Amino acid sequence: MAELRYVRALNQALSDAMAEDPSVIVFGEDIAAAGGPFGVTRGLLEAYGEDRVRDTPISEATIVGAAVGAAMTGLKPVVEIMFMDFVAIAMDAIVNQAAKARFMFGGQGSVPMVVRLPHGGGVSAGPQHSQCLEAWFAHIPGLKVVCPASVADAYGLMRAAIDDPDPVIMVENKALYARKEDVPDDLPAVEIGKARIARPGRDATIVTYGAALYTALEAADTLAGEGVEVEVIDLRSLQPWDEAAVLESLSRTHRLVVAHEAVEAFGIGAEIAARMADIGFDELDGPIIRVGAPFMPVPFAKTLEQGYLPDAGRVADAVRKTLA
Amino acid sequence: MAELRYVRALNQALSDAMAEDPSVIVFGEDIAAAGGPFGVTRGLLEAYGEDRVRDTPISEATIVGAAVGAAMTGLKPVVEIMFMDFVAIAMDAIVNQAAKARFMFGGQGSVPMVVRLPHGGGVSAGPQHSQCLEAWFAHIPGLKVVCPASVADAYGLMRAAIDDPDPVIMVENKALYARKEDVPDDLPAVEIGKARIARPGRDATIVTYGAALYTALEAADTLAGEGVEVEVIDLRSLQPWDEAAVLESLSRTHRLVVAHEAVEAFGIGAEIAARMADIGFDELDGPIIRVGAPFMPVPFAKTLEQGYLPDAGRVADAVRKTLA
Amino acid sequence: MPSSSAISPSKARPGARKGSNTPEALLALYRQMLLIRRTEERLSQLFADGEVPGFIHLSIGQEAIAAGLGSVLERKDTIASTHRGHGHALAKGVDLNGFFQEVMGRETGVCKGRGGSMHVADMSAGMLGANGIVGAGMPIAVGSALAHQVRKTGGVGVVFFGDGALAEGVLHESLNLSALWKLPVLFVCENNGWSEFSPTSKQFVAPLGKLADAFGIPAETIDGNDVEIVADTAGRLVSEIRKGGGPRVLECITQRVRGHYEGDAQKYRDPAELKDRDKIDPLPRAASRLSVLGVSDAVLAALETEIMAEIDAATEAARAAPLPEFVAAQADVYTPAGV
Amino acid sequence: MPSSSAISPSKARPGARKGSNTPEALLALYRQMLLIRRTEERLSQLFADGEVPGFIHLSIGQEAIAAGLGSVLERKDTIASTHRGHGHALAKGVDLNGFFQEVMGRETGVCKGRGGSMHVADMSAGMLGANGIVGAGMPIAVGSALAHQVRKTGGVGVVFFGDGALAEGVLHESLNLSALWKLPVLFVCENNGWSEFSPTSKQFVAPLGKLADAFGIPAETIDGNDVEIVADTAGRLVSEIRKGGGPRVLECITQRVRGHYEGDAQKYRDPAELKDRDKIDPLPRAASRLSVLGVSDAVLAALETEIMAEIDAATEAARAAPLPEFVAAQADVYTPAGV
Ligand SMILES: Cc1ncc(C[n+]2csc(CCOP(=O)(O)OP(=O)(O)O)c2C)c(N)n1
Ligand SMILES: Cc1ncc(C[n+]2csc(CCOP(=O)(O)OP(=O)(O)O)c2C)c(N)n1
Ligand SMILES: [Mg+2]
Ligand SMILES: [Mg+2]
Repeated sequence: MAELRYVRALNQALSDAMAEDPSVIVFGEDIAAAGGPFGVTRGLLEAYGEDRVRDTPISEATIVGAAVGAAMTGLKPVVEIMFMDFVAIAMDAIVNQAAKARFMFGGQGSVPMVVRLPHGGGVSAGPQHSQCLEAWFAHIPGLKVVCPASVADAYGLMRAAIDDPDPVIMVENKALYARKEDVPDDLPAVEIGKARIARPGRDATIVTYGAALYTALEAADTLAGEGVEVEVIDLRSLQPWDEAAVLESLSRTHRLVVAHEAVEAFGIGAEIAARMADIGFDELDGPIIRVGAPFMPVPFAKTLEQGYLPDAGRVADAVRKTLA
Repeated sequence: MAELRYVRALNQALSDAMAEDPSVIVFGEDIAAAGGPFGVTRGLLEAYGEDRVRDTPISEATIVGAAVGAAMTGLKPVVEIMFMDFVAIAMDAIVNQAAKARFMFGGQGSVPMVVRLPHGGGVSAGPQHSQCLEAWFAHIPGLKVVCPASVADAYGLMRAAIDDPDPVIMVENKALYARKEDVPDDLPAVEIGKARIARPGRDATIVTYGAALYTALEAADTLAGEGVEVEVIDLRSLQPWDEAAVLESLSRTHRLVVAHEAVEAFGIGAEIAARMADIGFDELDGPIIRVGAPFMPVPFAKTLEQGYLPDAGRVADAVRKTLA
Repeated sequence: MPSSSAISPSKARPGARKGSNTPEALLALYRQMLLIRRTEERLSQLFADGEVPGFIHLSIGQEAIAAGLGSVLERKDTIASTHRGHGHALAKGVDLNGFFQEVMGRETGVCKGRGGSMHVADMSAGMLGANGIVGAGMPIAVGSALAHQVRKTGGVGVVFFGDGALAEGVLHESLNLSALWKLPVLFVCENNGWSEFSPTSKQFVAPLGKLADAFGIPAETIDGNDVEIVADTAGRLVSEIRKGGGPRVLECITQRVRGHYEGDAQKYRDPAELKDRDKIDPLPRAASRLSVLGVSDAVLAALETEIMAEIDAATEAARAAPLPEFVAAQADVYTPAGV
Repeated sequence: MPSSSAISPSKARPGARKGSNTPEALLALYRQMLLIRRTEERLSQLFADGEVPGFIHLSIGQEAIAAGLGSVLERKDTIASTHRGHGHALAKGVDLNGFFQEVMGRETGVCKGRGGSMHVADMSAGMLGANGIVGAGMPIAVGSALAHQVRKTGGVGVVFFGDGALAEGVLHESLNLSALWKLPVLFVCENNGWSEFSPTSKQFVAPLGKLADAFGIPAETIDGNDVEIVADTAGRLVSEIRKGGGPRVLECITQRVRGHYEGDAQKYRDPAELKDRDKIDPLPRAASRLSVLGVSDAVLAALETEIMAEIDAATEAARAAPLPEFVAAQADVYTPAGV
């Protein structure tokens, strides 16, 4: 057992994967010499050399496109797009190339690459440095999308993402980088597609992921004080997501709330809710309520961003509402 | 009354808007001299001259980015991205610039531009020329998204999109271009955000848009033969979408199916279903069932694409299932 | 565009006109071109008859580039191609039967009918795919060159792209990244003067050679209709790259004989543009060189017969091949566990 | 990067060193630079004190470029800026109070606190926005130039971008489109040698002048620390553009004095790099030129006092200004009906 930060867990996972497999390479803007804007890649250059750890020019489309080509031909690239917002420049390589290559070439080969996308707000970074766009990727067949909330999962999902033969979008919430947790010394890989019950409960289910997990847990604490025992499910993987785990919980609690930091409309929560309104319909004893960001760009001013970010109060209200 | 093709209706709308307002300009790849790959812009160059109707290089990021700059400074650009799939290259200009400019500049100005995106399959165009990615845009605050299914709406929504002060994504299903309908000589603009009851019914509601409308109507015909009267709602606008109209229909029929050509998972239908599982929960007498494309890239071979595209049989089955 | 006017196809680099090829080597190049030509002529027919779904872009008139490049590449070398990629695929060694079956949408096609003409790929042959997205092959080839470099395979990455693709920003980024990292990559521009329905001169203003020069990348512009010039120049550039010389650019001036896609009525095009087609067509040019080198007409006629037999057989095999089944195709989206 | 070594900032274009400016004109330029400098120094302090949220990028050391450009642009001209855009905004005429209130996140800010430092914009001043996306301003400026051309405003679009942005593909596309359409647009590269934590020489290999030349766009590389050179050259280029000469490129060699953002410890940087800072700093340089031109120290001292008073007032006004309210902000996403 040792205390570990989320950012260090990611770093350790990268390092362990690079040590085990010489085909793993890492590149992106300022990730080598400077160790990355958030320090996720610190020390890798020194440990694994400039052939495998490379600073790139500011050329997102070509960074990701080159990762696709490299992944098709024997390497396992892990590339960083500094803020998820910038991935808008690199969507072709991810969506039209990486996601489709295996299928459109008839299953001939795989494209084992990881695109790391730091998302999320809370630091007044403004409308172009705070977005949560994971729903875009979850909609694209051929991609996998993961979003670790805990330190252990940061390690475990990074390892799984790198090991995965198919392209994986690794979403990291910037607000979690500094998070510390006690974790076992030997962290395992975490199976992509498996959710985790972060807090068991019987009265309602909150499905969440990423930094919103902690908002949900806070809401669950509040509600416990009111005698409402909420089960909190951390999805961890968004594509594929653990439909069975959510359905199982719902069939015990009969109430569902979905919470995330991303914009609510057409967000990840829409699919969870829609699916449960189909296969879980008979289990539902109340409306499915989603809590996500309102339909506006992420604002800069602190007062605005506070109003913008979903908080525990809103999550608790949603639970109360579906229980009403 | 005259018979008009969908493609001609779009063309007429562009032409009428250009005639009325000298600030409307049109540019894109092969849209001027050649009249566009699908003929939507035919004759505009001759009518309005090369200053206002321009062929561009193959530079999608800059085509859309330039439209943003032009829209900020007095023009109303209508740009075409030849196939919606290619918009992956131009996402920054749409999402980080056009969508956010009004908000992040404190409501100082508007960005009156239209991005035309032909989507949809059915012609063996394969995985990179058939996608329906409208859910990406519906998730982005600051954008509006429309998708006309009827010839009258092709005209009316194009006019509304051009008139709109904010950026509008105009989604056109390629399979509908050749569609003919009898329409009044004087077509009106269609308010963005208003759905249309394409077929009234009392037993179940199918919410749909774009080419899937005709699949839904076919399913409704089949079901009518079984004594089931289905109401079919053509959303027309996807962002904003007509929540009130859907809720109103649901509160009469108590059963809901959502059908579209786009991939089902994390598609437009997820939001409709999720929303109704919240605000329409008390009205629901059966599960909400979605019909969309399966989770795979659009395949090339005819046998595969036939299996891929949602058809009337699947839509009818969904209705039967929620009524069961 | 400027770079195409800088060189007139039929009299380009006259000194280089006499290729360094033996009759056997030239005959092999000719054979490759003829195979591509007859294959695409057959596809044109099959398309018109409704036997090829989707839309197809033919490289008729441009075969010297694919054949020339193919002749100097090794199997481990990797290529990224375009929407007009039939020639590249065949010249890189994609099996003719698998190719026909793919383009005709059969389960036995090289991509099991999932991709079709615009997505022909064969990883085992180093053919990383035709591509429906203009310019998208550039970073993919650059990435494969990175893999060659890191894995020390001695291989080279090659990207084919059209003159229309010059306007895409990934060109700029890919030139820069490959120069910066001295990647073993060859940029091959097939400059046929057209970008769909528009002359590229109305779309892009920078000569590729000058652009490459700005990045410090050696570039050559050659007559892309002379298969010997293509093979010789490509051979030289590829060997420079293989020796660690970093990226190279090769611009091949050629012409698009057919429409942008099959079925394109080409109303935008002056038919006179192609009136001297015979003079610039790479096949008759290579044939007459062969006869200078002493290869008899009978040999060429025999070759023709042989190739037509192959194509007939491939056509028949494709017709007889099974259509793909939807349920099985769904399993190809992700790699199955344990693979 | 090559283009920065091609010219040594302190001795660039010595002939042009004696600007064509009157003492009054140079004093105005100096004033503008001083306003930017003192404003950013204040912001640095406010940021350290937690009064400025988010992250801010200062242009200290680069003021000559903003001031020089600002002096030759008219109000109708349009600029697109970068993450390091405070100077551009002020030099283009954004009100100092509205500016401070924006950066400090107030409802009365020029963008009502919705955007902050990275998104300062003022449509009425032709300032189309700082931008958080490297390179994104290029097509926006190109589009505004298109509007100038179509609407025959006689205006010019200007884009500021850093040397790091040279690697983005939109540069290539924007150069091409503006050359093709002869758009009235000026590309201003502020080459400070750094791209975040990396020297741009390790990221981009092509000299901008050579790139521009490939597109047939006249380009100049100048000492960006000499405000007279900047103003004179920019004035000449802008008037050529205004007369219909098409696009121009202006590369200004300068240096980034502060870290990439405030709070950046700059472990990656050799402090010696800035040891000659005084010699290249545009402010002392302009000041000594002013004294040669006969402007007394007293005048400069008075200017300093005046500017500090403005900045103090703006700071206090911003502190006193109301914070934005969430509910009202939601109404700014879309244009209200009837507007
Ligand atoms: C990103 C993208 N934009 C546009 C298109 C549509 N398109 C297909 S081919 C083509 C022209 C390409 O011209 P060129 O690169 O010269 O190749 P050629 O067809 O002449 O072989 C265009 C615009 C596309 N497939 N991808
Ligand atoms: C598309 C995009 N990629 C990366 C970044 C992160 N980033 C912000 S500034 C910067 C460096 C820019 O360098 P340069 O253009 O030279 O401007 P400078 O900071 O020197 O003024 C980077 C990489 C970004 N904001 N946008
Ligand atoms: Mg071409
Ligand atoms: Mg810089």
